[in-house]
Amino acid sequence: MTTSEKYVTAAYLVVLAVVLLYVILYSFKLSRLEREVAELTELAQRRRAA
Amino acid sequence: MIQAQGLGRRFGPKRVIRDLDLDVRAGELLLVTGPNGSGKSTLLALMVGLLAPTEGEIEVDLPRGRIGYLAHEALVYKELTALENLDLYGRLYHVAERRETIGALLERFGLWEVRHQRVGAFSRGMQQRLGLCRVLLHGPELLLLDEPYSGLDASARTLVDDVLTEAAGARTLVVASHEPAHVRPLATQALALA
Amino acid sequence: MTYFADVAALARKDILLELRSRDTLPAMLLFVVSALVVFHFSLPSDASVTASTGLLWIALLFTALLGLGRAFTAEREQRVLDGLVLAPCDRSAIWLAKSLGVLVFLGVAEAVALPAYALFFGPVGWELVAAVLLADLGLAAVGTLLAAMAAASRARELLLPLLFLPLVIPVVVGGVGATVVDDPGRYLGFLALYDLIFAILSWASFEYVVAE
Amino acid sequence: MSLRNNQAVLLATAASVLLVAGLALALFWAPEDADQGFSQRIFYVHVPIALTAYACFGWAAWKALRLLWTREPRYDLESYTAVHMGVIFGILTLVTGSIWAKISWGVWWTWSERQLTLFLVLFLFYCAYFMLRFSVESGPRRANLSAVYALFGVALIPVSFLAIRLAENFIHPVVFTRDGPQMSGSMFLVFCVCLAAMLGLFASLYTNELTGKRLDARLRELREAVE
Repeated sequence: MTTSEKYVTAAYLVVLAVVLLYVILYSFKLSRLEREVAELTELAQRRRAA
Repeated sequence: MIQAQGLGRRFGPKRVIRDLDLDVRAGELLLVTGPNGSGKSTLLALMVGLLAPTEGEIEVDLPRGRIGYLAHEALVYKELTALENLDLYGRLYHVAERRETIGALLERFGLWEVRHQRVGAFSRGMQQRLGLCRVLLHGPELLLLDEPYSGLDASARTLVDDVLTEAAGARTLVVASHEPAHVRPLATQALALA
Repeated sequence: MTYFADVAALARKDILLELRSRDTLPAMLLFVVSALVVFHFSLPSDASVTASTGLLWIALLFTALLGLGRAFTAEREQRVLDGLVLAPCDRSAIWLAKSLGVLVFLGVAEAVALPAYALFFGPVGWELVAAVLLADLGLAAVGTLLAAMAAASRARELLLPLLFLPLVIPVVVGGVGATVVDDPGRYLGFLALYDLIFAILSWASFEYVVAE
Repeated sequence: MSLRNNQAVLLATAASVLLVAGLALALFWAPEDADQGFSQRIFYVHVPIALTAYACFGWAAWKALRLLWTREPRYDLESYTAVHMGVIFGILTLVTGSIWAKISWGVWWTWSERQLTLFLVLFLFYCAYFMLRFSVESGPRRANLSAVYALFGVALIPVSFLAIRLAENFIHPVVFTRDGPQMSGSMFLVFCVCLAAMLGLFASLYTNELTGKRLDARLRELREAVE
């Protein structure tokens, strides 16, 4: 692999890495949303029980 | 004159006005009461168009030039004199015989002697009276007064009473106030915000 | 033509305010001259003309920024902007009046800066003066709108430079180019194009910056 | 709402298929470039991402214009998400661009590559967009300010591109630049596939993030209704 080929693959990998990083950050968001929904449903049930 | 359906307004997470319906016809006087932070000022700001509703809608079928809005602050420049401030608003509202109208108002609200003084040197009561001059300068058909009595001494309060009694019936008014005693007899509608 | 009457009334108020408080203009004058002096010491003795021209433009840019930072403070302190917004006049009149005010301040600051530059650094050609005047139009137009935006936000002093600098990079390019290159026509034309585009855009969108 | 998540699924699959096809074509099938050899293949990544970033900023400006025109709050979120996408693609453009500069001219950054410089300016500009958004309380006021700023952004693109071109004559002599490699028929085909792939990626990420932001807003309302 000549140096320029290494760089080209590096470029492709960077693109892939950023997209994956985005997906990972997005999964944090999803889990936060899930916790929030759980919290709210529990709150609603308590409200209805009261 | 003023119609609102399902009117709501939120500031970030905090909801200030929720699902409000209103119908104020010409000549009426709506009294808005409620503790601090209940949304009185927000409602008036929504009526005059300073704030846009986040839910529902509100309509005032009057051009901006025919509405007078008195807020907590007098909306005048501290560095300019009372006369210069009123002159500025007189020009912006295209008031006919600007000088005479301003003179009469300053006289009526007891600010004639201090007309050349910087507003920065005015007391709270004097600034409120200057605000009233600004609001009445262009003879608006709709008057929105937010806590008109706050910070006023006895003589100034009678001035506000005169303004209200004189305007009731002739103009449309919306008055938000802590001490509704003064206004309640004149009010055709009352709205208590929680 | 009530529009121009409104603009005149607002501009008259701005001049009255400045005469009364006398804080923005003196600060800009002092700033631009002290900036030039500081730049003198920051330049190595064999620096090229381009370098000193570049520094002049940086001084002008930050003088404009200084003036713009003060543009809406009076309106903001007493919420007077609400009073102006409620007036029946077109809200872009507020922008036009304020831009003219900023333009006048910039002009006065440059009336001091350019002779000082000629004294400290090098000759001031007609193309530099033309470029400065054209650039002022763009800086005042865009700057006033951004000042109104910053005034509506919390971190005013922090936000204005961040909003302002990326947008005025073309002005610096046009300005420095017109001074250094021997055929400045293209650069002056570019500055005029920038002024036209961004003045119209600022004029049209000011309404949405001050009102909801 | 089934149409919406079908649309999201459709977009995601289209984007991934295009991406795989594009990368495969670019790495294996595309003909060797005459003078640059293998390194020319970075072109299939760098330029489509740059064009997609322009598309993001254009889309954000379009949504901002709709917001100012119709005052419907939903356009604010759409414009905001598009700018967010634009900055991500902008960063990618800068990174792949500097790698390309490293290959072609041995330097990690070169001012003479116009598009790279333009992206640097736009990157600074749109970072200020986020600063503006974070310093104004959410509501109609913030929506208006962000919309106006997004419109300025799209006006800035052609103007600063012109400025950068004009700047080359006096900032430094134009040492090494070329106006894009000549593309033979098959290269152009690969390029189009890669471009479609990047645009698909944008569309897919955009709809997902938008749904996420709408979910946030709805949850806030729900929390308010329940408390």
